[in-house]
Amino acid sequence: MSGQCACTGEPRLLVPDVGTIVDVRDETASGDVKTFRIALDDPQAEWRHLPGQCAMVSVFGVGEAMISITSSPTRGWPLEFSVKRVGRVTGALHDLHPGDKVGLRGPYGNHFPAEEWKDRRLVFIAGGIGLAPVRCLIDWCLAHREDFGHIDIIYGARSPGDLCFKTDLFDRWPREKDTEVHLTVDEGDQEWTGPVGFVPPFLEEIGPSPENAVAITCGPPIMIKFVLQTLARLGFTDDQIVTTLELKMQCGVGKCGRCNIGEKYVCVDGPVFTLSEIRELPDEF
Amino acid sequence: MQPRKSGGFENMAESASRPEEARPAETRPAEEPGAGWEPVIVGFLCNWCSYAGADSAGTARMVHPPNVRVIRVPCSGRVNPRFILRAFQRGADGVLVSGCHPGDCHYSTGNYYARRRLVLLKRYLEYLGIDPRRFRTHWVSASEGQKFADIVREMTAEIKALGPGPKAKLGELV
Amino acid sequence: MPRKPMLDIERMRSAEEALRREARRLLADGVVSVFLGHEEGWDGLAVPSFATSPEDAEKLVWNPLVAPHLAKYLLDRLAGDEKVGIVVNGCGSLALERILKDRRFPRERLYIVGIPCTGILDPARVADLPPERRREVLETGRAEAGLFLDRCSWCDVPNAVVSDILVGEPVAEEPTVHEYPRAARLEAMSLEERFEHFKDLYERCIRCFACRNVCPACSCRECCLDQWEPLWLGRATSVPEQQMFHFIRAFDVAGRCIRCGECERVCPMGLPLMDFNDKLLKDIAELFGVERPHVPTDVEPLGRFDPQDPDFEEGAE
Amino acid sequence: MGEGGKGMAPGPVPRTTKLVEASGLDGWLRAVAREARVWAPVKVDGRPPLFREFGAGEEDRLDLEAVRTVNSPKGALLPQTEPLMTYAMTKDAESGRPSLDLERAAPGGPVVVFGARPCDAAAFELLDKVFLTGDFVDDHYQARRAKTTVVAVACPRPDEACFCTSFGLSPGGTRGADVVLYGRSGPGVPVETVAYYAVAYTERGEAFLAAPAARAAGVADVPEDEGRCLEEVVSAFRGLGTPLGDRLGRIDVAARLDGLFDHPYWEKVSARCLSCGACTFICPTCYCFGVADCGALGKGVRYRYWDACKLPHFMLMAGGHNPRPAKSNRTRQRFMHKLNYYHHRYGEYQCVGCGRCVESCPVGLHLPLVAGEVGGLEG
Repeated sequence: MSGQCACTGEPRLLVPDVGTIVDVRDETASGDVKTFRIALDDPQAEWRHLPGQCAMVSVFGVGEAMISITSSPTRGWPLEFSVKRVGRVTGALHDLHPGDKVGLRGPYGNHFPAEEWKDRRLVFIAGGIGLAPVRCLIDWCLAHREDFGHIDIIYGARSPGDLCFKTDLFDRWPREKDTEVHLTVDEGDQEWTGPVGFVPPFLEEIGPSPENAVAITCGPPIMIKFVLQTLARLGFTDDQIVTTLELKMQCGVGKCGRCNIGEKYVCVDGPVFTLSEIRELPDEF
Repeated sequence: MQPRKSGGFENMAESASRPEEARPAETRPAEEPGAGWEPVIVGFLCNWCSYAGADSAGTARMVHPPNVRVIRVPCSGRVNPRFILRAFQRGADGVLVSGCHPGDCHYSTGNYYARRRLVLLKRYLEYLGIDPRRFRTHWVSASEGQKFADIVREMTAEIKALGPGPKAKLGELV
Repeated sequence: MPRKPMLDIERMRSAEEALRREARRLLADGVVSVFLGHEEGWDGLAVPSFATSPEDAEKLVWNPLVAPHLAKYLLDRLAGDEKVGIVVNGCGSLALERILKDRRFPRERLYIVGIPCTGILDPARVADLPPERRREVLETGRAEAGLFLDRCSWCDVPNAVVSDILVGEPVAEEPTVHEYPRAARLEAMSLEERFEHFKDLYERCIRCFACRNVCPACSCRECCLDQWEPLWLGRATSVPEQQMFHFIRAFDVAGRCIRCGECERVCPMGLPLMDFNDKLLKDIAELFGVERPHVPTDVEPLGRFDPQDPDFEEGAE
Repeated sequence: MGEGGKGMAPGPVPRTTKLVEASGLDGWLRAVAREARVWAPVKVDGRPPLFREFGAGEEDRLDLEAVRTVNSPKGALLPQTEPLMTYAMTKDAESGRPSLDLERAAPGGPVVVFGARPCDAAAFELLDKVFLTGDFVDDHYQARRAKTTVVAVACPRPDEACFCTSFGLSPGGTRGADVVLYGRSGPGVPVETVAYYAVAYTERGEAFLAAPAARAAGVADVPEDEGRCLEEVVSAFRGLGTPLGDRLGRIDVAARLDGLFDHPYWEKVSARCLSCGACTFICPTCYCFGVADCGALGKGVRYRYWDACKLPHFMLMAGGHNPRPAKSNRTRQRFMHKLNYYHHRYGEYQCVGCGRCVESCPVGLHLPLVAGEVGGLEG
């Protein structure tokens, strides 16, 4: 865990370790989402993370951004971060190339409580870049496949080109035992033969059974809003639904007072919350 | 033409202008700069007249000191006064703004607005405690290469006499 | 010599009565959906008030402490087309004109009640008085010059320059020769002394933005001081960054500042902020022959030019 | 929850008690300032004092007459701008591969906060709960805190903005202080002109009073016969009430606020707010900060800086989403944090009743007003 060892006298909680971009992969045709594999220059500084945790990625001279780790803990280092170009730091990150230096500190946040889901059916529902934090969990669960029941992966994006992690979606995940991958796009194109439409109605159509199931969902707020309604109609109770919340973060360690919803800080008390926990939070996120 | 990569002090040139009446000299900062110290002067040159004037000074092989780092601006009216303070804060020892003669502006009125703003700025910089002789504005037309060279020579000499700019006494940005 | 500020408690009481009546009518008849005025706040301070019902109108006050200007709050009500009532005295109307001339709020959505003004006290100085002296000043109006707001000392705008209705008799306006003693005092110092004077100010500033948020001339939709791209102002409170903050704050309103001094009054650290603006007002008056630089005009001094403007080089033509 | 106010529980046991002439304080501080960074209420002629660095030279003078300084001593532990690290991008000569060396900012030397009022000293403990407890310890703060000696000066005459007693503190409180100076003439005197009893409550306080600088400034043992008089003076200070605190009574609105998140009150009370950072930056217990880089051409500094929930861009996210776009959201956040959220996390209120927001808010929108009005609202 970086930020805790007091080997040298200088304080380090908010100071990243130096890392190098090992390789950059375009996830979408438009190039607005890229996956960066980042290794730490000092192997001793490497730390272990759990599915759902994030890290602060630094572009020196520009700033830091809290980004969920998309590679499974079972794959270790270098870690993978899928980044959509939305702002200053993510924009600067997109302009970097393999070999460039970045900063990394973490892991931060709680994690998906997969250890509590033994033998339960898992329903992953994601939209666009929302698949990034969920992918880490999916790969972790697939690495411990026998612990879980049937797995449904329901994922949608604006267009076929915008589907992230295409190799996982089309080649790896469908081959896994008792795992179904359901894909939809808002708008198809000539080659697209699959379903077309938004994720919430698509989810309703698939109608996964809430029987001994856990639904993990992550995506743009507008999608989450309707997915939660659909899940309720399908019979999922609030504590069967888990999602991640996203707010502006500056320290990532619960000190800077920025990412609070009520008295909870998303960076240390989240980002993973069950729907029943979210219902108790004031509506301010 | 490949757009010039502006920013950073390595690829800029500088220029100079005549002082108004004498002002109380700015006392020298504590440490005396080395003998070979060369002042950095940031020059905002309007693309249509002064930048062309500077070019014509170059093509006519006129010799003048290389201390001015040129930032090409569409018009002297484009220069926001905060650019000038920013340059001083980041190490400029002198700043020059040069544009077309009033009446000759490519955009007809840009330099008139600039003149009001920069005349006001010159007094205001002095009020804030920055020696006004470090900031000069001139009107140099495309054909006045000689005038540009003279301005650069004069300003470089004067700034060298004045010593390092206000950054020393302002301190670091963080 | 500018008019000496004085308090006319009788005039203020009748103005308060008329203001409440007017506000009650406007709200009852639905002419406006909110009326911006002042109400009694903590410890007798007059604080901005937003009456939305005739009953609220009863709380409106007009007393020697109504120092806060109200025009800037209009920027919180840009959305929608509800009409807004607002009360202004002379300098309050300058603040309102500033917002209107900068086209930041439509004139047709306003119902302006103007109240002629002979002087307003500085609430902080009144609060420092011993209680019985404070009561005497507020009830009898006998207040020495030092208790008044700085702006009252040079005020040449006792009557609102823009209004839909004027409450009470206008005050006689006397032509005033404008001096800028603050700027003159600093100009007399040496370059180094001035630098140290402002450096001390920069080191005490805590960058709380109260001065910008209260200023009627600082009304950009996206303030450059908040931007990250480009980063005009670093978030560090070092001397150069504070210098840049106060430079942008003063120079960007040069020619539009109404010299109300609210920036100085609200500054929690008591910084002499008008030292910056007074110099620019003085130079604009001298250099460009602008008699009353603090009065908003359709095109501001730095938004226009004159071929005969002073120049850097002799014989520039 | 701390001691203080009328008939309070006995305070911590003093370890040593000294006597120091009031006239010797400036000299004492100048001596200390030669080997530590001293923060104190520095005299500003004609205006209330500021809590600033007290230099070793002759120009700074202590001002203990004013009830409070304009800004709080928070800057001693949480500087408004604090470099965290420097970075420098360099190209390796032969391989041409970029390398980056990163240097963490070295922790500073010893710090002495002199002349804080008991409310300010207690505020340090509220900051400690945020930075020194929980899943992470902020070792930047910790390094400084470990070398900080807090010397409080008991309040001789609380004014009508003081309400520390509303939070269980007192003008003679010892919470968060290594040493407390009690005016020998007891409360009621605007400023102590005779001498101060200097009572050390911690080891660090004891060491501070025993240091050479202290002895040189005339810090001496208390004569035997003054023992009883010392107890009387200390308990007189600790029993002192506060005008505003007595008016407000004990503030305990956390439970009530639980149900008031969506109450229209926030809309009404925040309408006059200027949405500036004055109340948060002068407040001794507000600690929110941002982190930013400053650099060009591959070299630069990463630093943290004070930020304020009241400022509109505080929670603006990339892509333009802002969970608190309106003044009412931000005003609610400020008072909910101090009177509810902090209470949920740490079991006490994030306010010490120092009165600075009462004095400095340009439109009179401050905690006593809100705490009082919230009491009367239905959930």
